Amino acid sequence: MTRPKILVANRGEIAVRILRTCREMGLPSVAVYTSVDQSALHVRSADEAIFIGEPRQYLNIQAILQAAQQSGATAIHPGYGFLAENADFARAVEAAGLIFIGPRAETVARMGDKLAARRAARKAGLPVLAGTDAPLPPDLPVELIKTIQYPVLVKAAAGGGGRGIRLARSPEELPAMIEAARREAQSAFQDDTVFLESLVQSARHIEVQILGDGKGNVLCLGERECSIQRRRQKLIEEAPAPGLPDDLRRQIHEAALQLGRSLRYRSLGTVEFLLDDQGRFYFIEVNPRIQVEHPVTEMVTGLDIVQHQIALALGEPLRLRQEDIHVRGAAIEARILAEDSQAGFLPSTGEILYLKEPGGPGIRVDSALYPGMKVGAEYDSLLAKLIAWGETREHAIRRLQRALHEYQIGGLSTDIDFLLQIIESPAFLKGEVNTTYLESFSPKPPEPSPELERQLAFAAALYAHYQQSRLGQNHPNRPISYWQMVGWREQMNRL
Amino acid sequence: MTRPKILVANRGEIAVRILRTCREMGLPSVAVYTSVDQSALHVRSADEAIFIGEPRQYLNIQAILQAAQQSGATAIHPGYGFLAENADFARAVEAAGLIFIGPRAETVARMGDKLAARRAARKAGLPVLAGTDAPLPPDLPVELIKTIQYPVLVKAAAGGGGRGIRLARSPEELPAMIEAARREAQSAFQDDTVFLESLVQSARHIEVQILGDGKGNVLCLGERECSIQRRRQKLIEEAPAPGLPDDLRRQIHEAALQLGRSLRYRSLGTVEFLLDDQGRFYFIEVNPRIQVEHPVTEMVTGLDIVQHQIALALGEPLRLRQEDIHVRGAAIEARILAEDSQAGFLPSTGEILYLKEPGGPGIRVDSALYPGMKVGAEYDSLLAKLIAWGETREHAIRRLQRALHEYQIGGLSTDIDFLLQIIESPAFLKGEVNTTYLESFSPKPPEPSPELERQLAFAAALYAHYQQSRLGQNHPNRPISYWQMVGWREQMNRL
Amino acid sequence: MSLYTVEIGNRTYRVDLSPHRKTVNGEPIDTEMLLLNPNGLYLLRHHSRALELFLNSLDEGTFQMLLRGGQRIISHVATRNTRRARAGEAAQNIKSLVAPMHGLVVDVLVQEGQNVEKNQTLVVLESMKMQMQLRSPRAGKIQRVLVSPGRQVEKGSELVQFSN
Amino acid sequence: MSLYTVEIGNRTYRVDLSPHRKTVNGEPIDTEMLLLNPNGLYLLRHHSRALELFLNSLDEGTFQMLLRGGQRIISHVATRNTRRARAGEAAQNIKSLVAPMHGLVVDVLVQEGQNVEKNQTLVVLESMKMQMQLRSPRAGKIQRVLVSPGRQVEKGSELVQFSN
Repeated sequence: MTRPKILVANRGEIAVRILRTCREMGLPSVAVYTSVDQSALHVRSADEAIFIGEPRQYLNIQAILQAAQQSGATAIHPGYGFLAENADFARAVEAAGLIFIGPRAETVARMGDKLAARRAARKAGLPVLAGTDAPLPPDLPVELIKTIQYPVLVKAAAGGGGRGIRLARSPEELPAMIEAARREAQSAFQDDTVFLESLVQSARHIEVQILGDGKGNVLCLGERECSIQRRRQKLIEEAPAPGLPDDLRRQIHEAALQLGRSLRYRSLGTVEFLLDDQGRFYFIEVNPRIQVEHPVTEMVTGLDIVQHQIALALGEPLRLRQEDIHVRGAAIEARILAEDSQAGFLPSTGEILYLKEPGGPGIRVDSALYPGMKVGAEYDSLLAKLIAWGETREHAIRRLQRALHEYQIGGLSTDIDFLLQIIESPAFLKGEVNTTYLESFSPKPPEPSPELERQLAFAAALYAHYQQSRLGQNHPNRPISYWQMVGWREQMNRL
Repeated sequence: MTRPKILVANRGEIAVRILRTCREMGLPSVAVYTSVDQSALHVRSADEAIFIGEPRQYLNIQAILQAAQQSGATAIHPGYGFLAENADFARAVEAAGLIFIGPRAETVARMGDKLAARRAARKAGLPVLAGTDAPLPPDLPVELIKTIQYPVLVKAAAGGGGRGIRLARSPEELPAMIEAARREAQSAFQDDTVFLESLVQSARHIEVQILGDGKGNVLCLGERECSIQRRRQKLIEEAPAPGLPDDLRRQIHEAALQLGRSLRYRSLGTVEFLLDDQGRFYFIEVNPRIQVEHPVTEMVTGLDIVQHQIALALGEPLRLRQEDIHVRGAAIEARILAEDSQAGFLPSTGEILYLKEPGGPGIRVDSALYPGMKVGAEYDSLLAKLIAWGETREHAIRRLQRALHEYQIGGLSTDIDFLLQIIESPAFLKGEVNTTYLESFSPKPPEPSPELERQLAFAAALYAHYQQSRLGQNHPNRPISYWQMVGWREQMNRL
Repeated sequence: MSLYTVEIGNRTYRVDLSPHRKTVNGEPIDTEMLLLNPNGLYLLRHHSRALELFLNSLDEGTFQMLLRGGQRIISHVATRNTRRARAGEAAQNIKSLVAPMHGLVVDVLVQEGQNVEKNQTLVVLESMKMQMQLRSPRAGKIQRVLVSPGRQVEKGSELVQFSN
Repeated sequence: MSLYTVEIGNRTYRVDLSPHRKTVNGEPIDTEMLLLNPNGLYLLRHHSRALELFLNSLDEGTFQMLLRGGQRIISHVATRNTRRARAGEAAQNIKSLVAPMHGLVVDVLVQEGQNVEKNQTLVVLESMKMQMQLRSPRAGKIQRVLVSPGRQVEKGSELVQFSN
C-alpha cells in the first residue's frame, strides 16, 4: 500500500492547523503557495511546498492536481473556502485516483445547492424555514411581490459564508435586493440563482458538528453558538451554546444526526440552524467541510477533529462512539482580522513589525502571523484565531479578555479592540445575543484618561524628536524595514 | 473591606503565569523587578511594577515588604524559588498584616527541615526511607561509616530543588561527599546540616498535588511523574504517571492526603515520593508552594490551580469537592532552558534575536521570552515551558514533538534538541524510565544528511558573502542590534 | 527645536523636550520611555505603572500608538514653527475620490460629465472578500473616470476626478 | 572574491558564488535563500523542500545555523586566500584558564606557584543556580590567579594563567 501523503489545498491559519495534525500523525505533507505567499507560514509548516503561480491559483483545480502529482501526494485536504465546497474539485480529486478528505462529491454538490439542501432537510424531517423551494424567475410578477411577508431574505442558491444574501424590508425594496444578490452571487459563485426565505427575527445561530463514516454511522460532537456576526461574517463563536435548555439541545443535536444519517454523511460537517426567541429552530444549511470555528468544539471535547477526519478519509474505521464524547467547560473563539475597527472596518494592509501572541493557561492560538509578514489585500482578512477555554463560560470569557489584551500586532490595524468591546458588553456576558446584535452595537471607543493622554502626547513628541534627529544625522541605528531588505533578498536570489 | 491587590514576589515565567490569573480574576497586581529585569515580561504583565534594586533583591524580605507597602498590595504570592520556601518570609508577610499566598509559616518551616518532614510523614503513617533521623555530627565515627549500606545519599536538611545532595558509593567516598554537600548547603541555604538516606535503585519520581483549606479538608489533584532529571533537575514532567496500576495510584494519593490532613495543610502543596521497581513507594519531601510542573496537572484536570490557591488565601471556602476532580487525557511538559545541549549543558547567555513560539491544538506555552530580551547569567536558566495535552499519552508526546520543532529561539542556545532526543527515545515512549535514565542517556547528535549539509555550506557562504559586502559598503540595510539601540535608549532617558 | 505641538483627537499639547526641562503644557512630566524592541515597542513608565506602547509612523508627522488591547491613538506632531497644514483645511475643496484601501474595482457607476450628489455611490471596490460602495465625498460634476471594472488599485490612488 | 571555503564538522566545502555559476565542490547547486526576517531568519529552498534556517555570527568567520527542532550547526567560512588560523592549532599552547560563561566565582582551589595536573579542578564557578568545576586544560605551574571568590566574571575572561 502507498504511504499516505497529504496535500493541503489552502493557505493561512487553516493550512497551518491541518499541517500540524499531519505532523502529529506522522504523515508527510505538502503545501501549495502562490507568488504572494512564498514565505508564508504554511509553506514552512509542511515537508514540501509546491509553487502554483499567481494569487488566484488556490482556486485552480488543475494547478492543485498538478501539485499533487508532482509531489506524489495521495490525499487532498481542502480546508475551508477556496475549493472546499466545490463538487467539481471533489470529483476531479477522486477521478485522479486521490483521496478527497471530505464528503462524497455528490454530498458537496447537494449541500452546495441551498434549494436542494432545503429539500433534503425537509425530507429528513427537519424544520425548514418558509420560503420558495424553486429558483426565483428572472421577472417576479408584481402580484407575487405584494403577497410576500416582509422582511424577507433573498439568498443565493449557490451561496455560502454569508455571501449573496440581501434583506428586503418592503415590496419596494425587493427588486433591487434581488438584483444585488444576483450580482454578488454571479460574481462570487458564477451562478445567479436566488430564492426567498422568511426572516427569523431575533434569531440565534446554532450549529452542530457532525462526523460520519459514510456508512450511516454519524456522531454528534456538540453544538456551537455563532450569533456574533458583522455583515453575516462570524466574529466570535463558542461551545457549548449558553443557556440552552437540555431538551432543546438534545432536539437540535438529534435533528443534525437525522440529516447526517439520511445523507449517509461522510467526513466532518456542520448543520446550521436558526433558533428563534420562542425556542423553535430551523435548518439553514450544511457546511460540508472543516469550519473556521472548529477549535471551540475541539477544546470542549478534547478531540482533534481534523485527525479523526483524516483517519476516516484514509480508510480507518470511526474509532469513537457517541458515549465517548463529553463536553467539558466552555470555549470561545475570537477572530483576529486585518480590519481597521476604528476606520469603518476597512481591510487593512501592512507589514507585521512586532508580534507577541498570547499564551498561558487555557489559551490556544491558531495563527498564520510571523514577524516580517506582509499582509496584502489578495485574500480573506482572517489572520489568526484566539481561543480560550475555561471551567465555565464566564471563566473562558475572562481568559479571552486577558489574552486579547496580551495580543500585540504592531504595524497593522486589527479588530482586537472591537472584540474586547463585544465580550465586555453586558448582553454578551449574559449570553443574550442574537445575530442582529452587532447591527446596533456601537460602543463608545475607549479613550485614554486625561493623565494617560498627556503621557502619550509626551511619548509621541519624544518619538518624533528621535526620528528627526536620526534623519538629520543619518544615524547608524536607523530601524530597518523588512522591505528595505528586499533589495538584498533579490540580490541573493540572483547570485 | 480592602479590595485585594496581589504582589508577585518573583520573576520569569512563573511571575507571568501568576499575573495572568490575577488578570483573569479581575484582581489588581503588582510586579517587582531588579536592575536587570527592567523590561522583563513580568513587569509588563502587571498593573504596577516596583523597582527593588540589584539582581539579588528578589531574595530580600525587606525590599519585598517595602514594595508591598508602597503599592498598597494586600497579599503576596511567592511563586517558586527565591523566598517561596522561606518561613521567615511567610512570617514577616503576615506580621506586616498582609496575606501570604501559601501554607502557614509553621508548615513552611517544618517542611523546609527535611528531617522534621521525615518525622511528620512517619507520624502520619507514610512509608519513609531508611536513614538518619538526626543531623550528622561534624565528625562521623569511622566505625559508623563502615556499617552504612552503600550507595547512600547525603542530603541537606534545609535542601530543596535537588541542591545539597551527594551520592556516596563507598565508605572511602563518604567523608568527601558529606563535605561537598555541607559546602553546597551552606552556600545555598546558610545551613550545613546534612543527614543520610538510603538510595532507592531504579526509582521513579512520583509526586502528588494537594490543595488544603487549612481546616483539615484536603483535595488530591492527581499525581505527576517527574523521573526525567538531569543533575537532579527535572526536565520533563507528565500527568498522569504512565503505567501505574490503579490500586498503587490510589495508595499513593491516599498517602499524600493522609499527610496533608495530619498537617491540616493550607494552600497548594506537593508530596514527593520515590517508587521502586517492586511497586514500593517512599515519602521524600513536601514542596509547600506552586511547582514548575503544575501546568500538566492543570491541563488534565481543567483546573486553574493558582486561581484556587489565591481564592483560598483571600478567605474563600474550598469550592471543589474530590468528586469534581477528573483527569482527562495526558499532559507533558518540557522545560526550555538557556543551556547549550551541544556544549556540555553550560548555561548560555545572549540576546533573543528572533522568536516564534508554538501554538495550535493542545499546546500551552508559559514563557518569559520576548524578541529583544537579553538573557543573562543572574538567574535560573528556565526560559519557558512547553506543555502538550493529548487524548492519550502517545498523542501528547506527538504534539510535544511537533511543537518543539516549531519553537524557534534565535540568538541563544537552548536544550530544545536534547528534549526532542529524550521524548523520541524508546524507553521514554514506553514510559519505562527512572530518575537515572539521563545519566546514561547520550544520544548521537543528529547530523544533517550529506545533501542537506551541502546546502547548509552554501547558505553559510552566502551569508558570509553578504556580511562582507555590507561591511565593505557601510550598507544602509545593516541589521540592527538591540544593544546598538541602547545608546539611543539612554539618550532618551536623559532627556 | 525641542518644542513640539502634539494633537490627539481635538486636544493640543505643547511638549518641551529641552534637557532638564521636560514639560507638557508647561507642567513637568515624570514619564520615561524604554525601548524594548528596535521595531517600535516601548515601555512607557510613569511611577509604578509600566505600559507597553507600540509606535509607528503613518506619514510625515503622524504617528500611531498601539496600546494593550488593540487600542490605537493617532497623534499629529509638529515643531512649533513648522506647523503643518491640517487635514481639515484640505478637505474643503475635494478634487477626487481616492481608494481607501488596496482592492479590485468591481463596478464603476458613473460616467464622465455626469452630475452626482454627495454620498452617491460612485465605485464598488472589492477587498478581502468584501464589497464596498465608495460614495461621493461632495456634490459636483465628474470630470474624469480613471478606473474600470477588473482593475486592481492601490490604497490612495485616484479613482474619479471632479470638475472644479 | 566569490570563492569561499566552508567547514562543517570535519568536512570542507568549496563554495563558488560567482554570478551565473553557483557551485559547491564544483557541482552546481540549486538552492535558494529567502530572507524572512531581517534579524537572521531565512527560508532555504531546495526544489519542493522549504526549510527555516536562523543564521547568526558567533565571531569573525564563524556562523551558527539553527534548524527546526533546535539543531545547531557551526560553520567556519573563509575566503580562499585568507584562511584563518584554526582553533586546533591555537589549542597546542594553552596560556590560561578562561571562564566558559558568565558567572560568580565561588571557590579558587589553587595558589600562584602551585603545580597542577591536567583535569585538576582549579576554580568553581556558579551560574544559573549551578556550580561548575573548571578543570585544568593542561599540566603545569600556575603563574597568576586573576580572580577570587565572590567575583563576577564574564564569558571568556581569564581566571588563571600558566607559566610557560
